[in-house]
Amino acid sequence: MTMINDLDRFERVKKSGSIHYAMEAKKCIADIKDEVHSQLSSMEYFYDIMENIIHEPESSDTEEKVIASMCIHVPVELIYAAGARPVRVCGGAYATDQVGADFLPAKTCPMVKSTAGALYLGLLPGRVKPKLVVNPSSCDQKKKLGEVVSGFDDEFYLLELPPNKDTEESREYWHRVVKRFAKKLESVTGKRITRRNLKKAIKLVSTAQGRYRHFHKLRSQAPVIFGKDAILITNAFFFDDLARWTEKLDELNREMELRIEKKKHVVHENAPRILLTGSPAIFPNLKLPILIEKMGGLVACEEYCSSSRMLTDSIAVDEWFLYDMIPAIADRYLKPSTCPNFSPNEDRIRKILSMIKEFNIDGVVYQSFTGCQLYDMESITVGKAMDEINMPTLYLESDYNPDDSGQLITRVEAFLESVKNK
Amino acid sequence: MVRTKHIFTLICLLMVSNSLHGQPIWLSNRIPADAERSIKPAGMHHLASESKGRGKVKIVQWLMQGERVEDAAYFVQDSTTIEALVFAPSGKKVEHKLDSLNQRTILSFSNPEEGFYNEYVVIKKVSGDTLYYAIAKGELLNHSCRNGHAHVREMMPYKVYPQSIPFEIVRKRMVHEDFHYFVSSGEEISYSILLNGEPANGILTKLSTEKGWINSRRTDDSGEVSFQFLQDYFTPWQEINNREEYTYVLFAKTTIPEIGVFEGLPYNYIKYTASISDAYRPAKTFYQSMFWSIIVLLLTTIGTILAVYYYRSRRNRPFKEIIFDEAN
Amino acid sequence: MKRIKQYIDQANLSRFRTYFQILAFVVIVYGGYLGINIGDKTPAFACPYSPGSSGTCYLVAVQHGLHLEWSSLFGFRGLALLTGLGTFVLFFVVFNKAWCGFVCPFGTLQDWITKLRKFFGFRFSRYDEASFKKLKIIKYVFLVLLILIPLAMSNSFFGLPKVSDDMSAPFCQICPGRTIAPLLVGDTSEIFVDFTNKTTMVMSVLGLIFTALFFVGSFFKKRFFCFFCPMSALQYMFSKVGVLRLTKNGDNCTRCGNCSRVCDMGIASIADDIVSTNAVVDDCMMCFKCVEACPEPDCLDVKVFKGNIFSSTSEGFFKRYGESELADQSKK
Amino acid sequence: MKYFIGIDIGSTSIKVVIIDEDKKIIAKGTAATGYHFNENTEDVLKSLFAEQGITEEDIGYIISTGYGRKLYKRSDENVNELSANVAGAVSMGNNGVPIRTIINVGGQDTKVISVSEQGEMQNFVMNDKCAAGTGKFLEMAAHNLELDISEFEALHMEARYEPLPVNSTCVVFAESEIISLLGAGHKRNEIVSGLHYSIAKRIVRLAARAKVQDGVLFDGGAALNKGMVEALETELMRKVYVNEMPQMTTAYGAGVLAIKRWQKVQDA
Repeated sequence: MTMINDLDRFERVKKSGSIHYAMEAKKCIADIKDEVHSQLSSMEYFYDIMENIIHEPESSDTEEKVIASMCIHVPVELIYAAGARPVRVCGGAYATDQVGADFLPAKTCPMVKSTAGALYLGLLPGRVKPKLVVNPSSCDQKKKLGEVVSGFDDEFYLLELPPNKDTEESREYWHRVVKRFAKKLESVTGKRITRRNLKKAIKLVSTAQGRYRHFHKLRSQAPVIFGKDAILITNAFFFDDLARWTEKLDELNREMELRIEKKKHVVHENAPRILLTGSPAIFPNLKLPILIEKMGGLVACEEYCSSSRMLTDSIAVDEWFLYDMIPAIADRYLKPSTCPNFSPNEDRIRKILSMIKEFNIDGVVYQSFTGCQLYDMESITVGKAMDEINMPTLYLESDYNPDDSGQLITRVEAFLESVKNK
Repeated sequence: MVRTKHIFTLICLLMVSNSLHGQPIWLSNRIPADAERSIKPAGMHHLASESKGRGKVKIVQWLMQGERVEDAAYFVQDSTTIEALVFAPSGKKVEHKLDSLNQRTILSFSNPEEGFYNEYVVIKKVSGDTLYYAIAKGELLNHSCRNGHAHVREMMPYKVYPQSIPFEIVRKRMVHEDFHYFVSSGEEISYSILLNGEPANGILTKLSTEKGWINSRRTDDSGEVSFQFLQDYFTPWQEINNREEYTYVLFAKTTIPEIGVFEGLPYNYIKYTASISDAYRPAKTFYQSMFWSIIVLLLTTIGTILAVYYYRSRRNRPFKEIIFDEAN
Repeated sequence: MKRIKQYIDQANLSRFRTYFQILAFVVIVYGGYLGINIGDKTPAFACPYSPGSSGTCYLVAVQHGLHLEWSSLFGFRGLALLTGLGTFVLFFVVFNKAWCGFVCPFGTLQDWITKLRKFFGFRFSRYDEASFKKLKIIKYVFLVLLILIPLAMSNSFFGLPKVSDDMSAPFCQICPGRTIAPLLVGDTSEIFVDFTNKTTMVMSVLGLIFTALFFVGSFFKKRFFCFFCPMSALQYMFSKVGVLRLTKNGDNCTRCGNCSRVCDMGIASIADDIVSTNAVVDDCMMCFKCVEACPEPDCLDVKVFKGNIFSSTSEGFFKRYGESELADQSKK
Repeated sequence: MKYFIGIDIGSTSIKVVIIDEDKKIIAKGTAATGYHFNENTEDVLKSLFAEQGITEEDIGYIISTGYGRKLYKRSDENVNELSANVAGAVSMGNNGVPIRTIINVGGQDTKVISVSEQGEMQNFVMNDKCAAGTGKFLEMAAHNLELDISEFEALHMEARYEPLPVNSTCVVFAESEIISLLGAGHKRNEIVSGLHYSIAKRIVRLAARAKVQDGVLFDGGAALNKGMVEALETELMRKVYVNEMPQMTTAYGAGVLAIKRWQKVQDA
């Protein structure tokens, strides 16, 4: 059943939606490359794949199976092992946000609306047609989204995340969920997960993580890249071919190493180093990091599930057999995760504190989308933790519409000033 | 049963009276029941010793007489002269004492060194035209693991003193023997008889054990004789104590024509009677069975494998529910 | 210096440990034939029942040493016991519990049995948390019995009759070491059921059961016997003052659980405990697989006095667990 | 004699302050923001110039602040209203008590700023995207009660001890609630004091997120209304100061900053 009454309205909305989406993407890349720009040559690759994010790639082999995932808790290793390609379809565009708003309650989180709109219009990165949309039950609105949009032609699969990740029961429960998911993947893709291809998949993802961790270390050594570029890179990880992404990141690492030696920094020393955390910045909604860096701050690092949270914890497998690899994969997505849907979530606070120490952060900007209760609630505990180390924290609430930068500018400018004279 | 025992002792007394000097003498490590409390078996080889405070431990050995070990009589001190000789493992003579402890002749000396102490008691008596030359010998091993086991290999071989003891029995060492070795029944023990340091063939030897088992054999032409320690008794299962030690003695006697004078009396022949006493234990392996151990091993292995298989197959069964006790 | 440290941090410690274990196995089990003698206070299972052994496991000295009346125990004879303990502690303190992880021949044997299982592709078992806590106590029960029985053999406790001498070296009689060590040098003399009397019968059957359990157990659970070994309980009393230390820096830990997954002993506290710095618990055998598997830089460190000789690094981690063939091409 | 102009282009009204070199207020004026706020600002400036007889050359430096600060062409520099507010409040001073917290209830937003001893902005909290607890709320209430905001003060004093609980989560719903209260026969003064207390509660809850320390200054348009001040004091349980022209503080701050920038330009 289509939500919107007649079919041609759907076609019209789809066409205008994709145009708006493409324009938004172009505008975001243009904003990133405006006068405050890191001029890293190896970033060009990331700029153009992100710019035509929803264009049909020329060499798309048709029979390739794609599994759409809506959160970091989807084990991508299993998807690669089952011979499919994972694409993360969290929405970041205002265009699809408006489409999603048609059939979702007003107070829904903009990312959920945007994802729903993208799924409805089929505007997924690379215009892929997913065989299965895997939806972990992390935030509540995303969990219920599965039912609301189940009317579309994509098949939805719920991955039940335990609410508490410390107890052994929840770990065992999650292991069973992941094993059932592996079986589901095998039936969807028709290819059996064997020891060899799972090991190859783990190593593939782990190599990418290795490169990113090196990138993360370089960023902590010297301000040689802007935060907005770093977030762009991890957003590219959503849908790009992993081997190519790893190679390109490797080139970027080498270029950054050169810059560190030549001390070619993108900002002067006393630019305030900001930690971004809270609701994730998903391309093309990078307005906050862009704004902060236009105002003279530097996003030194970000604790987002669209960036470091996705790529930092890697798998160590003791015995390369399925009976040890699958629990290892399951553990990797549960135990170290700092997603606020788990309670208690001291890990996130410890992660933020260790990032503050590693990147010697001057100020923390905590962004939560309007309607996102998880990050709103967590802002209390994080706020308390920040007070203890009297770290200036700016709490912002914004959503995807690009024209609320008036309030943002005031708040960010005042915050940067208060950080400077601390 | 009781009556025959009496007759038996009568005969024994008769024998004792006329050929006192014919009875062989030997040194015993068994502590008589009425010995004072301070004499106790000490050390790894349970040598009867009297401890007078720290460090001053003195070995005490009793001189016995008679061929039947189980009811041999204690040697009663009489006019005949008795000499004793004790050599330390290093070959040095050790100061010793021969005296009597409530009418029994005892030989005592202290044994600080590690290794075999050779103790000899010699009785010489001329009667008729023969010199009766009785030699009782004992090799007492003194060892404590605390002194380590580095020196064991070179202290192992036996030592002989032909210049002072003309006729001697020596227990040949087993190949893998070390200081932890106990003669145990079922083993083939071989001895060699030395006359003036040379192995003597054709000597009649007699082995007599505490359990009454007596066997005699002649030495072969290389002067060696070996006995299979027969498990000559089978104690009922409840009484088995594989730590119990029983004494056994090996006697040898020979007569050689030699003319000489001893204590003013001339003699034409010398009749040597030599003895060596030691302890043996029931063999450890008597009551050990590898057959049963294989059964136990197999049972446990198969049992555990089945248990693991069953435990692992429960994974296929659905999730184990939490059970609540209905008793109110 | 820095490059050496970097090389060590990224080295494949498990391979080094396997070779070291082989070397230690030969030295301890066959050292006796080569004239090596490492004394009778060894903190590892150098089992004296096997003629080839180059030393004696300290538990033997403990059980024989304690076979004393109270008078001499607290007299001069007891002094020998203390000096023995002193030598053991001095030996032990140097490598701390790495004696179990690197040197003990029976630990090595169990690791080889694990490799055999991996060859056949059988799944390993792990204790869940509840049974882990319960079974953990068994090694302390063994240690207490191992100390009390010899004492009870030479003194009567509360007027009870003395324990019979057949129970001498009680733990040795039931220890799988007694039966396996001579087997390793081809001497099957220790494999028997001793019918001499009830005590020896029970003890020898128990010994055989433990031997069978040792083999079957370590086939299904990694380092099965080390979890019940009284030597590790005895060592743990002195592990706090060990020279070799394994420290954890809780701030860098993201609780990803890698360390407790690769831990052969199945210790969970290494991953969940982010407060205490000394990461060595009583079951730990300091094989340092956890340090290899930790992706966080400087989170787990192996320290000697103050300097750390081997610490977890992300480069090392990715070299061991991460790199795939793909990475080698891009490295050209 | 050089003059310095601070212009605060707020969401509802424009405030202009002219001060001389030693920060003495020469002239001040307000006007509605409206759509042509550029022209409105020019008119106010012209009227003040004419009144004081100031010519173009006498003007040293102009700083604009507030929402429209970037859009006003003639200003030499623009500063965000938080730092302007702090500068104004600190230099105005309030009879010797050091200011450690500023609560500014403007037209469209409510700001709570905590100030360090050295008089610099330490931390601040702003209400999120909702007009509840701002000047707009009072404006709308006045419209419904057919009253003028200036009368609120007297009405509040009449019923200062029995405020009606008015829920102020949302400006629009509050309107229907006021009408229903009027229908139920409640008197206007109870409703007005109820409004004041509900806004005060909201502001105190917001302020709790930034450390509130003694030395609280209440400024912005709503501070003119004494009833509002009293309500805030009782809810906050702290002494609340109001300087003589609370609405002009931010504009005055902009002027003070203009002097500082001008001096820096002169020295360079």
